[in-house]
Amino acid sequence: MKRLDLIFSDRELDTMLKALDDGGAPGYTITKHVTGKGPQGAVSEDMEFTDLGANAHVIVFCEENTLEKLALKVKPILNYYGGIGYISDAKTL
Amino acid sequence: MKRLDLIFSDRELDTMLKALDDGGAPGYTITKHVTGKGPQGAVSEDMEFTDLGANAHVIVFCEENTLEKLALKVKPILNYYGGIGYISDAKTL
Amino acid sequence: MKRLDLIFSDRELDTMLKALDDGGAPGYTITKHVTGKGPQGAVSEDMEFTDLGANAHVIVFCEENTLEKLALKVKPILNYYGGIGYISDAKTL
Amino acid sequence: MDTNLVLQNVLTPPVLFFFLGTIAVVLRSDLEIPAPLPKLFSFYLLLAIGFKGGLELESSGFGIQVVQTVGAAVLMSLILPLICFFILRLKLDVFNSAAIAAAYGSISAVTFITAESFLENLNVHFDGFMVAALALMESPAIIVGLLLVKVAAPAERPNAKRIRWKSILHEAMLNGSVYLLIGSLLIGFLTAANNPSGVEKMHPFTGNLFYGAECFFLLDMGIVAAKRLPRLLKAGSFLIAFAIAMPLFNAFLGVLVAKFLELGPGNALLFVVLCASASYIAVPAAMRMTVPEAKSSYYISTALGLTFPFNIVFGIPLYMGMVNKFIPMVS
Amino acid sequence: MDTNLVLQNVLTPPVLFFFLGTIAVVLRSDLEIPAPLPKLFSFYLLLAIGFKGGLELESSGFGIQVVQTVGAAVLMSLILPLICFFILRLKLDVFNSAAIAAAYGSISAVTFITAESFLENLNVHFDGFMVAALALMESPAIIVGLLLVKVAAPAERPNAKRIRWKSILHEAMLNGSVYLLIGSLLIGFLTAANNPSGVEKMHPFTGNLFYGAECFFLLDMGIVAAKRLPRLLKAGSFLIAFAIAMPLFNAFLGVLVAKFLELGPGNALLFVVLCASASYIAVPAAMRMTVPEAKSSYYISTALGLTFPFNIVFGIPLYMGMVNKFIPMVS
Amino acid sequence: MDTNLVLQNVLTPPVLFFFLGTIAVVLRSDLEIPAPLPKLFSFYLLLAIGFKGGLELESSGFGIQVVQTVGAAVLMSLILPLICFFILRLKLDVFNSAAIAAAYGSISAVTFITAESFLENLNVHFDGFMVAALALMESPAIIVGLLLVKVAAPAERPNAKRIRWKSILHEAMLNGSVYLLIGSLLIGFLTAANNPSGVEKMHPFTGNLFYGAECFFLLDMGIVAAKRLPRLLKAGSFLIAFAIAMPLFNAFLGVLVAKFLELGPGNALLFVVLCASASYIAVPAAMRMTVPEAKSSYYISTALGLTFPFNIVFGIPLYMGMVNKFIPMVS
Ligand SMILES: Nc1ncnc2c1ncn2[C@@H]1O[C@H](COP(=O)(O)O)[C@@H](O)[C@H]1O
Ligand SMILES: Nc1ncnc2c1ncn2[C@@H]1O[C@H](COP(=O)(O)O)[C@@H](O)[C@H]1O
Ligand SMILES: Nc1ncnc2c1ncn2[C@@H]1O[C@H](COP(=O)(O)O)[C@@H](O)[C@H]1O
Ligand code: NA
Ligand code: NA
Ligand code: NA
Repeated sequence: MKRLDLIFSDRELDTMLKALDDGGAPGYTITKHVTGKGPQGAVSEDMEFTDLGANAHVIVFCEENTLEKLALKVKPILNYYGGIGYISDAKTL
Repeated sequence: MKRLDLIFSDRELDTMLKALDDGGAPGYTITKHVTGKGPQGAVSEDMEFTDLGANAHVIVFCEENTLEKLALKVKPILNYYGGIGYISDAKTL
Repeated sequence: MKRLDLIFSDRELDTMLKALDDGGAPGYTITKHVTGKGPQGAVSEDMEFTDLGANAHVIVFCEENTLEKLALKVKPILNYYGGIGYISDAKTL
Repeated sequence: MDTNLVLQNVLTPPVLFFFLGTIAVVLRSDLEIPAPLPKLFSFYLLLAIGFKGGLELESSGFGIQVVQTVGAAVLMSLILPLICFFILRLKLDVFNSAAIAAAYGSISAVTFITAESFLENLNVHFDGFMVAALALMESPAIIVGLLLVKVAAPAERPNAKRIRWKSILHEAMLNGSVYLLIGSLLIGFLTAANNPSGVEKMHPFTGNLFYGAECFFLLDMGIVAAKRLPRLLKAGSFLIAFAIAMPLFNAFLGVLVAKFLELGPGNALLFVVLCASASYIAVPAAMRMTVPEAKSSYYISTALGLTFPFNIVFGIPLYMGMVNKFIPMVS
Repeated sequence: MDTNLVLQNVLTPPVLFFFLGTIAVVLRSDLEIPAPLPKLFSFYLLLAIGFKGGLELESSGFGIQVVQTVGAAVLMSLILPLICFFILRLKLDVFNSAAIAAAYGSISAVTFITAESFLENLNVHFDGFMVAALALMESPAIIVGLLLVKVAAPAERPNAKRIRWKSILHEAMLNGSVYLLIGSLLIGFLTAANNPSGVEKMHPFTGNLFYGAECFFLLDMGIVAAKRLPRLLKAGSFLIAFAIAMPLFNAFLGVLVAKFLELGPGNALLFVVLCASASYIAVPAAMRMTVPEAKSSYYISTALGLTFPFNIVFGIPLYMGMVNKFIPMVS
Repeated sequence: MDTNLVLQNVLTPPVLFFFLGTIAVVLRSDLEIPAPLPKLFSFYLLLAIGFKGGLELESSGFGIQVVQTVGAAVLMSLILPLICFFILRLKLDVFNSAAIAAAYGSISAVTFITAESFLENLNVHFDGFMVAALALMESPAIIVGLLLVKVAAPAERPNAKRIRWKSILHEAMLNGSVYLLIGSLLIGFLTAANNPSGVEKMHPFTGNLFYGAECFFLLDMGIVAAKRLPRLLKAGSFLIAFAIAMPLFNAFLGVLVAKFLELGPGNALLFVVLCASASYIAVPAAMRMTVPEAKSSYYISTALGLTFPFNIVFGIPLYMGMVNKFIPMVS
């Protein structure tokens, strides 16, 4: 199994979840209201107040071949809007 | 060292923490108010309002042999109420 | 690539972020308001009300050699104030 | 249906804000009331309604009518889930039937509050002790629901945990919302009896602010209900029909009992609304813990996605019409 | 500059709390209003201002002056971004210019609210229908901004998504804040027309509480603005100059139009403040979605980090001075 | 103990809601006030109490009595931690002793507020300038605590960071809560002096709403305190005894000083309550930063888990009894 961590602006959350659903993600977990710093600068809590939203952190546990399908859907969104995606290994408990 | 990620309904948080304590977890970290989607359907923020609670995400860093003990305590809860558990490798900083 | 997970008291967040910036972290993601239990005891939500703050969970994805620099900056803070740091492997999506 | 009453109900700020919430979802506006703000308003409403109920209970005392009405209310919350259960069993398994039945035996505090505002708007009198009925109707249906599971589904549940009555009674009686409502009721009662200046100083918070906070909360309820409805639609036409027909039937029973108890039209409407409304707070929490086999999307979506908005918009004026028909107005 | 007016503005609780917030940041106090409390207050203010505006709109009706003023306001929100765009293009690329221009064509509800409090403090009359102008000026500038991108930058955007007008109009019109404001306006209107007792019962929430909630919110705005300012300073002197000179210029245009429309001094000030203020809520959300090439730190930091505090502290009394000069006071 | 005063204290809404919170924990109800709602109420209370104090300070002016009382209060906050420290050193190390001593030298704003409500309930007059004493007593004890660590524990701290006085003074004076209280005091003062209509418009928010918000907050405090108590019990009987005996002793000293200052009974009670209460907000934050060797569960649990509830329930009426005994009532 693989673990996919996606971190990007809250504003794109719906778009991203749709992409994950389309790509066949067996499930996902969302933490909202996270902040951070990346190549595009810092995202602070006051973003939330301006309707831009802070960041969202989405975790997907899935099989390796599902991951490939997800990557095809997810990468264009990250490229267009910014945000990051990382993969690591995981094993079902 | 191992890293255990548990994601399940907030409602079972106390039960789960008790299980982790009983199983000898050296510590844990809890993120509440996470949402997501899994085999049992979607968990949205309005769950929180209905007293069902959203999901909780619990992380445990521990030795491999502790993990085995934790698994014995944790799996029955996940099986009964739903929720997921994943293991990955980790190293102390 | 490596993934660094840091969990420590909210109170030290600014200090920690400064250390990460100084150490050359390419970015980081912060989840506030997390709680948990560790060698120093439990951190509960009422800490937040007392101005001590709950915990913060900071994630950094970076190259292995950056990680070494970060470790030098981060470890003294964890040693002085408490908190944990774990490393795992990660791959860019 | 008395269109005039419906219009009088719909054109009040609370119901209009409820619509504003539902329309936001329909038009896919990104309006969202972030957690935990809905909790803030729901706690506030429970605290305020409990406190005010306690004040009035103290001034009215525990006469026969109070005891009778509250007793009848509790009885209804034990009987109604049984009826619901047998109807639901036509199509659903024991677990889902019992869980949904429990929700419909219990009550919705917000529906009750909206009915109170509706009565105030019509200048129809009602009594503070009805809040005691509200408080005491929350939990009993949970017990009935679990008994139904225990009786009807022993063999089907091999890996079920033994039902621990202590923890279930605990969950039923000490659910945060139930506890806050009952506690505030007691505090209102004690304050009225011992500390009249305290009553006065609470008024700006529990009294004046109430209507506006109700509007804000109904805005959120509109959003939540509208997001829930699609899940109910997926669950099929039986549950959709149930979510509208059952409240009507329960309301009808309620009117009969109210007539028998000789309640005035205001109290009668509140009694009927208690019968007709369904719980989406205390009951789901208890059911999740004890009957995880039941799908939470079923019992929440029926109660919250359809029965609640139906009651808020059409039910209350409809029930008022029924009450007016059966119970001669004495003003 | 009329120092007396500035002082009268500065020594009111809302502006003092705004300062308290900014000074907290300057002194590096750890005072922080955690999310989602700012959302709570901003929703409350929008709901209350919309509702009150609706009430007054109902009592004033839609006379010629109302239609003219609101029409002129919308026109301004279409013209001002064009002017801003050409000025910005002197130094910035098309994307950033269009995004910032859109922000300055749109409005800031909190600036408007502060101007209302300022007028109340001076006992200068203004009309509720100005809230309609506020509501209708939020979105049009977004459309202008996107048209500017479409016209001025086709070739430069190879991997741009096709601009889908439907989703942009949607974003522009149905942004949560815009939607809540317009919805509350309608509800206020409907309530005033049909349910006078509802108006009265809302008053403690939407009326009495308003001033205090405004103070609390401005405390947070002070913190947010002061944290934003350094990012603007990094962006260079052109944007700093723009963030102060542009509101002044837009205000001047606004005064001329207000004079032409023969607005009274109160309405004139509100009109001018709408022209001079810049959006940091609806516009950034729409720009992020449609013009991700523009740096959000530019358009938020100019509007929120400098123009907003400038307007709150100096702008409003300054514009009042301009209005008093150009428009003969008739009280 | 004057049972009548205790009863009069206990049967008020704020204290009853406090009990409701503690009982919720005892009965293991799942009632929980989610973050950041407690912050909302605590900010509101600080803002309101500061603002009202500022208004009254403006009308009373800075007479000798004001300066004397506030001066004595600050002095107490420097002396009391020394006494506490020597008592604590009987059983605890330097770090924990200093941290706990600092907490008991400082104050609890909510205890102060509850004492004010208690006085209002008894119709005993008190002065707004006591809020200035409250504000100025928050921080000095922190400095004393750190000096104690510096003096008493140099050799034991090899890997300690050098104490940077600038950052500690900063932490002590600019802690969010202290800052908000002092800032609101100043704003209240300035508003009263310059903008009487602003005072009036703030009243529904800072005045009318106060009592209800206090109740809501005490509900949460009841939950928090009851959850904390077990940790104190684990810490052993010395700290338990300390958490009750020390406030009594400090109160006694406070009464003597109040008598010496010839304060009226209302001001005297508030003065005594400031001496007797312990900080669980500003002090822990500063101690965590500068004395991480001290166990936070010690200094928070004593102040919050036992001293706070003791003061709220028994302490205030008890201290009133002491005041009545020592200070002849002149009404
Ligand atoms: N190297 C990193 N490690 C952890 N989080 C990151 C990293 N880079 C970016 N992020 C997160 O991703 C968000 C969006 O990144 P970006 O839009 O690329 O600036 C940032 O606000 C961070 O929360
Ligand atoms: N494949 C997955 N990846 C990430 N999170 C998941 C996954 N499956 C389930 N979850 C999370 O676990 C929660 C409970 O899952 P379940 O009860 O099995 O539906 C969901 O609401 C998700 O937050
Ligand atoms: N073994 C562990 N697994 C996961 N989280 C931990 C662990 N140990 C400590 N933590 C987290 O780190 C925080 C600070 O730890 P400490 O200060 O060492 O007690 C705790 O409150 C937990 O949130
Ligand atoms: Na019912
Ligand atoms: Na503008
Ligand atoms: Na003290």
